[in-house]
Amino acid sequence: MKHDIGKLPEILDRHPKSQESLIAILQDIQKEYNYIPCEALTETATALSIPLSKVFAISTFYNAFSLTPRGETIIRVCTGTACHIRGAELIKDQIETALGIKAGETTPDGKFTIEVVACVGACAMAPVVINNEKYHGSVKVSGVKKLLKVKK
Amino acid sequence: MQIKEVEHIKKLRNKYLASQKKFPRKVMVCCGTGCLANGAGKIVDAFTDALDKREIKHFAVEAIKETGCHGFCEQGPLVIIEPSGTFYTKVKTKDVDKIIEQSIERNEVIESLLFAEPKSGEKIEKYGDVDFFKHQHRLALRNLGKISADSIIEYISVGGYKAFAKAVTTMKPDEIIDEIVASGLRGRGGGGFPAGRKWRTCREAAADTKYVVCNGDEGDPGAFMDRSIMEGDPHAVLEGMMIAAFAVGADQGYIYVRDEYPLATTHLQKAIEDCQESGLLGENILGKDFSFSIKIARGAGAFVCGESSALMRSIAGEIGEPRAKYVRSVIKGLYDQPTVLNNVETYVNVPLIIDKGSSWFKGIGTEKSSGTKVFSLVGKVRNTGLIEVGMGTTLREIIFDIGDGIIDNRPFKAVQTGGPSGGCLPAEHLDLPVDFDTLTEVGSMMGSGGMIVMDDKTCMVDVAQYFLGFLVEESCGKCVPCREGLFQLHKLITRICEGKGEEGDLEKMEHLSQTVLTASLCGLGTSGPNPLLSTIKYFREEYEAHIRDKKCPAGVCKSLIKYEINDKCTGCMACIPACGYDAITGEKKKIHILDQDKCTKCGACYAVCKFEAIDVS
Amino acid sequence: MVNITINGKTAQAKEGEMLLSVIRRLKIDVPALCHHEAVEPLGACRLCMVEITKTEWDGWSKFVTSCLYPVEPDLIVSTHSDQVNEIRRTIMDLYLARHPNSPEIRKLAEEYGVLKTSYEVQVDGDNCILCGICTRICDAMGFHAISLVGRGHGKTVAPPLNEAPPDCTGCLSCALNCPTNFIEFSDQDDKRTIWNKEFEMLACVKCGATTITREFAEHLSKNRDIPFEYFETCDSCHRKETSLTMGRIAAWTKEAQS
Amino acid sequence: MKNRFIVNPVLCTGCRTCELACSFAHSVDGQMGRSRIYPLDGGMTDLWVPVTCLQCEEAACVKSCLVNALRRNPDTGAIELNEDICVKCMACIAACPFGCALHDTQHDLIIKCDLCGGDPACAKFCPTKALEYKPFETKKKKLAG
Repeated sequence: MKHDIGKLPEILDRHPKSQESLIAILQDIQKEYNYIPCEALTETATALSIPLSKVFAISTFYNAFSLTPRGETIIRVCTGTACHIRGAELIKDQIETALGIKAGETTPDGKFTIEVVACVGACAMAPVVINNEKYHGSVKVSGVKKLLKVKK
Repeated sequence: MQIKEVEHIKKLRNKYLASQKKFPRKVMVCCGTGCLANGAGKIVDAFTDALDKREIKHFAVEAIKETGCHGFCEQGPLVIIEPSGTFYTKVKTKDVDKIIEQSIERNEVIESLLFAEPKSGEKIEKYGDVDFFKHQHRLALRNLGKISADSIIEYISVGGYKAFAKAVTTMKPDEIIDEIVASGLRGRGGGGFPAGRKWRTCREAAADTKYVVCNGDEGDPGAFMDRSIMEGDPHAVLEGMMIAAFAVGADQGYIYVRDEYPLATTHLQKAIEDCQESGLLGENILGKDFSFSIKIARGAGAFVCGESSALMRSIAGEIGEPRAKYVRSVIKGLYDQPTVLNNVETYVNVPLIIDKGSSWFKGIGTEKSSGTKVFSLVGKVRNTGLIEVGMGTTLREIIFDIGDGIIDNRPFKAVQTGGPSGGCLPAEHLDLPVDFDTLTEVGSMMGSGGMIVMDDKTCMVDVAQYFLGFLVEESCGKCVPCREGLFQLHKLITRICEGKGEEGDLEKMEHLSQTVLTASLCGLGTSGPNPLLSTIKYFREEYEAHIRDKKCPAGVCKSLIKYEINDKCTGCMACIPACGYDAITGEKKKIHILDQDKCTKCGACYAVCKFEAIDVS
Repeated sequence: MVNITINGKTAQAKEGEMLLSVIRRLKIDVPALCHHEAVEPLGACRLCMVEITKTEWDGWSKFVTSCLYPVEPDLIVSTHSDQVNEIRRTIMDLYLARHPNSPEIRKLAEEYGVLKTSYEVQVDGDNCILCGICTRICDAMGFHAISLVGRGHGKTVAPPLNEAPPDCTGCLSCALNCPTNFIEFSDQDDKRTIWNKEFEMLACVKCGATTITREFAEHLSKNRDIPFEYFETCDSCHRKETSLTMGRIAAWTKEAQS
Repeated sequence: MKNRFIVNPVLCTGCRTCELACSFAHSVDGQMGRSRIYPLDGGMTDLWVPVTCLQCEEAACVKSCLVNALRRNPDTGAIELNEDICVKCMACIAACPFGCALHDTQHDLIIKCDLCGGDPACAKFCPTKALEYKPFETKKKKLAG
């Protein structure tokens, strides 16, 4: 399947053509498409004159990058220490049950992806769940369903 | 607004302070990530909207300050009326009109919005009188909550860039380094290496290009001080870096910011642009032969990139794998050039030291660890948040005076410091004065300052398993002891949590840990077994209960516990929908029945039950 | 040159050269699974760890990977101290848990007395020990066709996007230098397959024997300024040609002299 | 004046002593290695040519080695192969137009003549002086002398 990567030249133009820009470019691509289409990897490698193997290695090394399409809504469950101590596991479990998928997966209708993040630095409000960009603190079991309904 | 000489800074400051005199009262709305999550953005909008609707005496948009994080995130959104320091917590949009009418127009205190000390229930009016703030000594967090986070002029108005101006125009680079060395400032990122010594080595290294790098990749789960500082006082970070650059002779700086901190990136970016515009960054700064610029490099979600050599490779757009540091990065760092790398908290201390002198700084804290340290006090403690205390403050003071003790008056069990590289300390160490060396001596670490408080409902085996799991996920996979060793340690401890532990497992784990500690390539591996070793050391009997008796005393490890409904059940039916596995059945006002075969021990029923009708055993 | 002491004997070394090179020069057997002289040392397998100290360190010693530790004057090195052997033993134990079917790993583990792993065996494990020799050689040769992909325990060696690598020329250096012979390839008649990519082998125009792949030869010819026809004849036919040419010259000379 | 190989096929009897000497000189783990020199049929009756590396000035083998395992020894002028660096890609074997880079299949090594570090065994043992290793006197030198 061919992916539309029409915005790529624009993204590439925003950055100097050096290896130093690679991670920032990949982040911008992911922001635009919600994931990194493989055509974009190839094009980026060519544009920056970096071997494709290196670009592939980098895009798989860093957690932030996804090479497969993700859901419209990305539910990030923080599992930092503070959140863990305050029951993040249970919240994760509840979200998984509610959406019928496991962390790291996307619902078949492409609506939701659950991701587990190591710490989002909002430890005082543990446990924390992020619905797209919106932070929800002190999440309780009873609040999970409501939280999932929130659209961005 | 161009700053070409020191006088310009002074002039700007005076002009701005004069312009602010119009407003006898100001509203400080905390807009740290925590308060924003609790709706601080809407509070700011509500204040602005109110101004749109009608004219308010002595009040204008300029008097509403979107400040950085106060650290008391749990009570957010926080609103403070200055100069009285009236402290309102958990403010809602509907409270805004009331605040304007009563507190701003009439200078009255709204009792209902005040913070009540959890223990005594006493309402406290002023910010500085709250227990949480009273015991703190805020240096690194000096401007958080005091100024608009992303405004250069506000930073200048509280004395910002004064130290930089002093350094560049009146001091020689070597004098600056002498001052930092004399201050005893140690790296706040974890290792505690003396910052001044690092700077000196870098200055003395022969090279045309040198770099100053700020580590803002706060990867330790449970720590968020760097985030708050970068978001709330970005100019202080820049000022520290600028002084360092001048001292070591660098002309390019980088700030490596975690991917998870978008607001920090935005604010830092704005701060850099403002500095470039005003001439504080760029060529011939303050008319001197000194040029410096700063770029932001964003991380992409890799804990290991907090390690210096991995971080530098990541900045260069490569895989963040550490390399062996038999040649130190201060000699051969970013792009193989001499590089000074310090973390956010370290840099923000620098302007203070230059401004007030090393002996002032040395007077704070302990002999070998001078100054203060910011901790993120989180977990099962009543007041959670970001705090800053002088080095040498005891754990007890931090947890019980500032933190106000344990939630629900449960017993204190342990405190975890130093993140995945640190350890868990039991109650017997509560009177330990916290500094770099004491923590290391008892098997933990300062780390970046995460302090996670645990009560008797926290299982220490589970905590160790959690950290090992985290490290297995985050290991870069380059060297065998870390990649395979931590993996096997995690397997072993998981078996213990599942009730499949065997006699001798503890010894096997201790033995394997030794190899991981000695033979791993970078800090992730050489400190990785610390949470495991410290919990075995201090909570061995809890491990033995898991292995021998197949019991989890804290009631956490799923395979070893059982949920049961007791006769306190009122038949409220709250737990039935909470259980995602249809394990609970029952009718209204009749004691519900839990089907053990269907129960996954997720604990949802326990969490929703308001009548203590669910037992864990 | 500086003097260092290795296992009680004085040795000479160039300052800054890696300790492992000196140890190997002295024919002391120190294992290393991620080391290849063609590429920069990586320090990944940790087997070449040795214990070092100096007289002035006052009894204090440390463990370093000799493959990337630059020699300093007056270093006192112990390549097989008890603790070093214990580290190697544990590492081999870990290797054996992950790669129980690799003959090379089994043999080395046996040398350190590990016949059976103490840890949980990874049943579906393969024989790739993630030493990165293949990828580093591929980089050093300038192809960058394959790389280490992912991170942590789930890291693998793979071509980009897990498809036939566009930059691979089928030189086989990755496979031939793999310490556990993990990388599969096949040479059949005039076809070579590696990384799911098929290559045409250049056949000798005279005898039909195959030498290297056409892509590799074209790469060398283009980037290294070597006439392509050099690659079209095999080495044995080249030698025959040489002898015939020299024979003709000799005959002429003889004729001219007589 | 540096020594050079001087080959005189007319004197070669094809006795293969050079081959034997070379094999012995390049033993691997105490076993005989593969010879770097081969007396081959010169195409005419009773004419043998000992074929070995000419240490070309602009050598295709050196150019073809992408990991720089082949380097010229400044003392002897020989292009020597560093076996530790060699990745066995066979490029040198394919590139040499004289067929003088060889594959020792028994020990799986790439081999080529290294002039025995300055005293080639083949020349030393050649009974007929078909192979000599000595200073090469140019005509120019003669005239000057």
